[in-house]
Amino acid sequence: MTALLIRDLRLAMRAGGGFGLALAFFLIVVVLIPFSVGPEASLLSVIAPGVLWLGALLSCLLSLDRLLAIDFEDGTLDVLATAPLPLEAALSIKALAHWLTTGLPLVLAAPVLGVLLNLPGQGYLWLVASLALGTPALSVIGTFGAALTVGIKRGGLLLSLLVLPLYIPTLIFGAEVARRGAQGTDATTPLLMLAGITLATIALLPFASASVLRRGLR
Amino acid sequence: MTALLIRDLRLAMRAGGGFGLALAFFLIVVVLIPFSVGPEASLLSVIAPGVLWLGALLSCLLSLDRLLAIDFEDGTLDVLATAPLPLEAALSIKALAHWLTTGLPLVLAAPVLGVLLNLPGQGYLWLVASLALGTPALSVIGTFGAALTVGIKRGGLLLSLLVLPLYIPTLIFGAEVARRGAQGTDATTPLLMLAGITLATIALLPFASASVLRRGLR
Amino acid sequence: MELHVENLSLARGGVPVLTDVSFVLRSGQALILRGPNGSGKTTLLRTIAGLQPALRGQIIGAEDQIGYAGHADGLKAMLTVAENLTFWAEVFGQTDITAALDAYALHPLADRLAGTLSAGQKRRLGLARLLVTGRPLWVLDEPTVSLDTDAVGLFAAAVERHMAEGGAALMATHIDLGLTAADVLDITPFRAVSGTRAGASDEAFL
Amino acid sequence: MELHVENLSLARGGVPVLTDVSFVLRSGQALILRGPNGSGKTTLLRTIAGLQPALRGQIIGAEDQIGYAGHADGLKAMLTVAENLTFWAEVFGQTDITAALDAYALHPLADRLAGTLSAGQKRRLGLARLLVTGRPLWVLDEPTVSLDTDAVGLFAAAVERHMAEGGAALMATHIDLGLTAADVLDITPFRAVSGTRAGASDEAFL
Amino acid sequence: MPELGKYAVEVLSAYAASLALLAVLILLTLRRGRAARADLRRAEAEGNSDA
Amino acid sequence: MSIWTYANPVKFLALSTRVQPWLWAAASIAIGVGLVWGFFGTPDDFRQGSTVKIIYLHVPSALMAINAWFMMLVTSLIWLIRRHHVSALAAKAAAPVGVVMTLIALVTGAIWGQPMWGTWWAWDPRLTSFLILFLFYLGYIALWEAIEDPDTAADLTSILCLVGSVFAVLSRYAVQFWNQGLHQGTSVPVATGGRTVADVFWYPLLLSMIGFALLFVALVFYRTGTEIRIRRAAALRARAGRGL
Ligand code: HEM
Ligand SMILES: Nc1ncnc2c1ncn2[C@@H]1O[C@H](COP(=O)(O)OP(=O)(O)OP(=O)(O)O)[C@@H](O)[C@H]1O
Ligand SMILES: Nc1ncnc2c1ncn2[C@@H]1O[C@H](COP(=O)(O)OP(=O)(O)OP(=O)(O)O)[C@@H](O)[C@H]1O
Ligand SMILES: [Mg+2]
Ligand SMILES: [Mg+2]
Repeated sequence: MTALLIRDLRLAMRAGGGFGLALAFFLIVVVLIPFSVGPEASLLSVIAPGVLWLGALLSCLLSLDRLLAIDFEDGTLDVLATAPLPLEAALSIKALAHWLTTGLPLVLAAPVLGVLLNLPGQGYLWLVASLALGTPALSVIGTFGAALTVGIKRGGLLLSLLVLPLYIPTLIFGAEVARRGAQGTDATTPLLMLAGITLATIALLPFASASVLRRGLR
Repeated sequence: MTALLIRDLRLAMRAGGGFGLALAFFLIVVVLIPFSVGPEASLLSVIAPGVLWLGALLSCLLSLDRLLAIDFEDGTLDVLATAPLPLEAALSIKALAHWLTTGLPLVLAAPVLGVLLNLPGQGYLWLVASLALGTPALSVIGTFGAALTVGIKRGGLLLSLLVLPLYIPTLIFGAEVARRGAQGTDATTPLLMLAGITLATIALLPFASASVLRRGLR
Repeated sequence: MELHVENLSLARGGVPVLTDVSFVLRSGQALILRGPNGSGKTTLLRTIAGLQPALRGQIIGAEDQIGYAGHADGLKAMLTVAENLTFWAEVFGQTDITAALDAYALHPLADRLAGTLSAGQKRRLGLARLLVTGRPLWVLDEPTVSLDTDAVGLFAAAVERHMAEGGAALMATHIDLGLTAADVLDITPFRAVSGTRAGASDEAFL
Repeated sequence: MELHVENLSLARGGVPVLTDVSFVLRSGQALILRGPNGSGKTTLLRTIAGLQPALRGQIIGAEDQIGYAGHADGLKAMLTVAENLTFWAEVFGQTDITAALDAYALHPLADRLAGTLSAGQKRRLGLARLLVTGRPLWVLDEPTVSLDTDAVGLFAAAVERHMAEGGAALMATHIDLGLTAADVLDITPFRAVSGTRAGASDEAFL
Repeated sequence: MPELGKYAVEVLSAYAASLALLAVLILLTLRRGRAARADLRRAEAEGNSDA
Repeated sequence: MSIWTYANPVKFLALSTRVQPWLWAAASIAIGVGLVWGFFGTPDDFRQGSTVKIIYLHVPSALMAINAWFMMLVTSLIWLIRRHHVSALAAKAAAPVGVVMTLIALVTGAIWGQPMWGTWWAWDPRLTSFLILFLFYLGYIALWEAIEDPDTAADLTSILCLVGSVFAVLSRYAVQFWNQGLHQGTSVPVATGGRTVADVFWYPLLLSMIGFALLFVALVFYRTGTEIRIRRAAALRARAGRGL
């Protein structure tokens, strides 16, 4: 169990700095926003919470691509499937490793990037809370998508297509929390919904992922 | 020459419908925008031109990933490098194939997605013009980035990181054209700049890509 | 440890490949599968390893007994040789990798990244992985591809030691493995004859 | 057609691998490189094919003469066998693929997707690719991996026909290729001795 | 033709678009179906000639 | 005789060839009469003018778009539990029909929105849910296309359909929470009766809905037959020349 986690983390660090890259992508999306919608501070501060959430989601998404693909290509998944570790556990661990290398850095970086987009002062706490609660769901759902597309060459874009609609509820509640937080209105209901989604996906989705992966390996 | 183009197009069609997927991603990014910034029509119509450009750029970016990576992994690039076709030409063709399978569909789909974001009526023509002029530059620059990261496992995110700064000028002028068009102000200057960037990259960048790729294959 | 394969029929991509394969493999035995290209050796090995379903027939005694090494090696280019082995050892609940390093003379390479190994060195590492699984039944698909004569010798020695310790091995190969005592099973007679309704997975549609 | 390799020194990943390799290869000749795993055969072949630079020394007569087949085959899983061959034929300015299909008995597989072939069938297709390049000098890295005896025979016949037509072939291998008339070059004597300043690419820093 | 008033364009284009979409769906369905039938017939013929 | 008899492809083909002429005929008549009646035979609405006529396309297609997904969910479950090939193929066959229905609902709705709400599109929950449904359809079809082995494809798409359905329902609630909308509530009397459309509009609408449903069934029968034939041809070829 921990062996797999440690290996995944180590690979993320070595393979071209996987740790920093989701973060860098997040940074760049946020930086590109003013270039595309124009530099007005008032406009930016209105869209800031939403854009930060969307940026986090997209960077998560981009890094899903190779979550299982490399392990599939080099035969690691075949061996894992014959190992004593249940596949459900292996996939949960991989999702956890994905979260630690992408979700967590995003959560930590979001307040800094909030400054770039003039996020209102009261919004920071809510933004961080919503990201911290929501990104684990993104990793788990993403693992399901990765398991679906394992073995499909050029699966990257297909993966995005499959995963994005599944991300919608998380995004809606997460962005809603951040937005309400920034406006100073009450955000507990969406926060609870978000927590519910995250818990439910963590508890249930690995089973779907494992069953999908077993069939995909054939 | 045409053999390579035809093969790439054929592969794009077969490999899980590569044609439609960049498009689907574009659609999804655009759809996610309201979920993240909220459903107000007036706000959406202000950010519409910028967001459409950003969405097109990101879908281009996502599909770059495997522009050269698969050919590298299965040894095709090694053989191509020893073939009579100059590598510059081969890379230009690959960029063209990439544009035909991603850029062009994006240009055609953009007006439809404009409707979803309440793009003002006068903006459609300019949006399409700016995308038609700008996306070829995105493909060519992307090919350069793909050549830089060839052979790097998990290069996907690194590729995005390298390419995004290079995309900034194209994005700035492209989004400016679309924004001015939507507001009804004069957009010829940025349009000319955009055309200049595209022509220059098409003319010059393949040489850089080829020389980078030759070293990357070592 | 005994592996019983009974009347196994296999398909690949909906095409019947082998019919009614039966054999028994016991502790201390090595069985070499032979057959021309495309005859279904890989398919058979993957099925026994539990990676794909059989059309018909039974495999008894394979559960949690198998160390599988296919055409791909399951190595990470960005981890060192020792790290790769340690990882697999831990996944299979083992701790010690020195025996594996010894068996394939990998000590000098232990701190090299696996991605910088030559084809044969990689293969040696892939085979060393079997020693850290602690599994009694090795299922190997063309294990000696790319190996030089010395390395083939190391492999043969490792297999013989494994058999002496009560293990068993099932291998597909086209070339000589240097094993002295091994049974050979030619799978050509089991090839699904075209025209029989031998068992396409799409039988429902025939 | 003549290939002259003179005093070639090579490094891989900054580590010197071979020093002062020299040989001449002429039309109608086949040269087999031998050497233990990790001795630098792949590195030498890639350098001659122009895929990586030499540290020192010269390669004369290789330009635009080489058909290269490395460890990977350059095949697309999503194209059929015939489409794969046609593509490479067109890239190398040829038109006809039937000779290549004939040489490796690929006709029955012509309409199969390359991704659904077995390991040996794939390799046959990879070798058939050489016939549509029209190049006189074949540079082959372990060409007969995964091939069964019949297929090795097809390969040997193809090489001999190629030599009879004035071509030449340079191959690295650990096993018998079934070629009757081939010279062997053992590269072990050329291995860079560690501790010599034989030619690290970072010489400037020494 | 009923009097559609100022919304004639909308109503007509809605009907046109919908019927066109349905027509495309049905045509593609029929085309694929015909191709499949023909191919199956061919496959069956091949089988008989072999056996 | 149980319904599972028809899980046999041959039996299914026999049944579907027998009933199809009737289905097609009934569907054409119902749609034809419904649309002609609606288009020529009903008055304009006092508020919406002649745009009410769009309802005869919009509502039936919206209805079928949802029902098609529901049918796919059921057949996917049947495949996963009982592994009847016909069931998986029926799901595959229904998806493109579902997309087109969704597209028709979206297009007619958009065209309707311009005069009524002054905009082609608004992020109303009902419309948004439909867009999401459209995305699910696209993903489902793309996954079928991307996987070569037909049984694996059936397995994976079935599971996607299950998981997707859960998330689609979740999205529906999320979207409702996110934005309260402009769109009218439902008027199709499911259990209780009570409808909001006047009788003049209701009967042609009902006819058109029945027509769309029949058309859907006819198309799914036909397309499932096509898929069966493709598989049968592949199986025959596989059995005959294995090509080695
Ligand atoms: C693109 C946008 C639209 C979509 C996706 C959409 C979707 C739907 C759906 C799913 C239904 C089925 C309701 C049900 O049976 O429960 C429906 C019904 C209906 N829609 Fe839309 N709609 C759209 C735009 C519009 C517009 C612009 C109007 C007119 C102003 C409209 C008027 C109606 C009416 C009158 C019904 C019947 C409601 C009823 O049963 O009473 N829709 N629509
Ligand atoms: N996805 C697929 N679809 C159809 N046929 C396939 C597929 N994969 C493999 N086959 C066929 O199944 C047969 C068995 O393949 P398998 O890989 O088991 O052969 P093998 O005995 O391992 O051959 P080799 O010695 O070449 O490795 C081959 O004829 C192959 O062409
Ligand atoms: N990127 C690298 N960094 C450092 N050393 C490397 C790198 N790649 C290869 N080497 C080393 O260079 C040497 C030559 O490798 P090469 O692949 O040429 O050997 P080979 O003769 O083809 O061996 P094999 O028979 O196993 O294929 C090996 O010792 C290998 O470990
Ligand atoms: Mg094999
Ligand atoms: Mg080598």
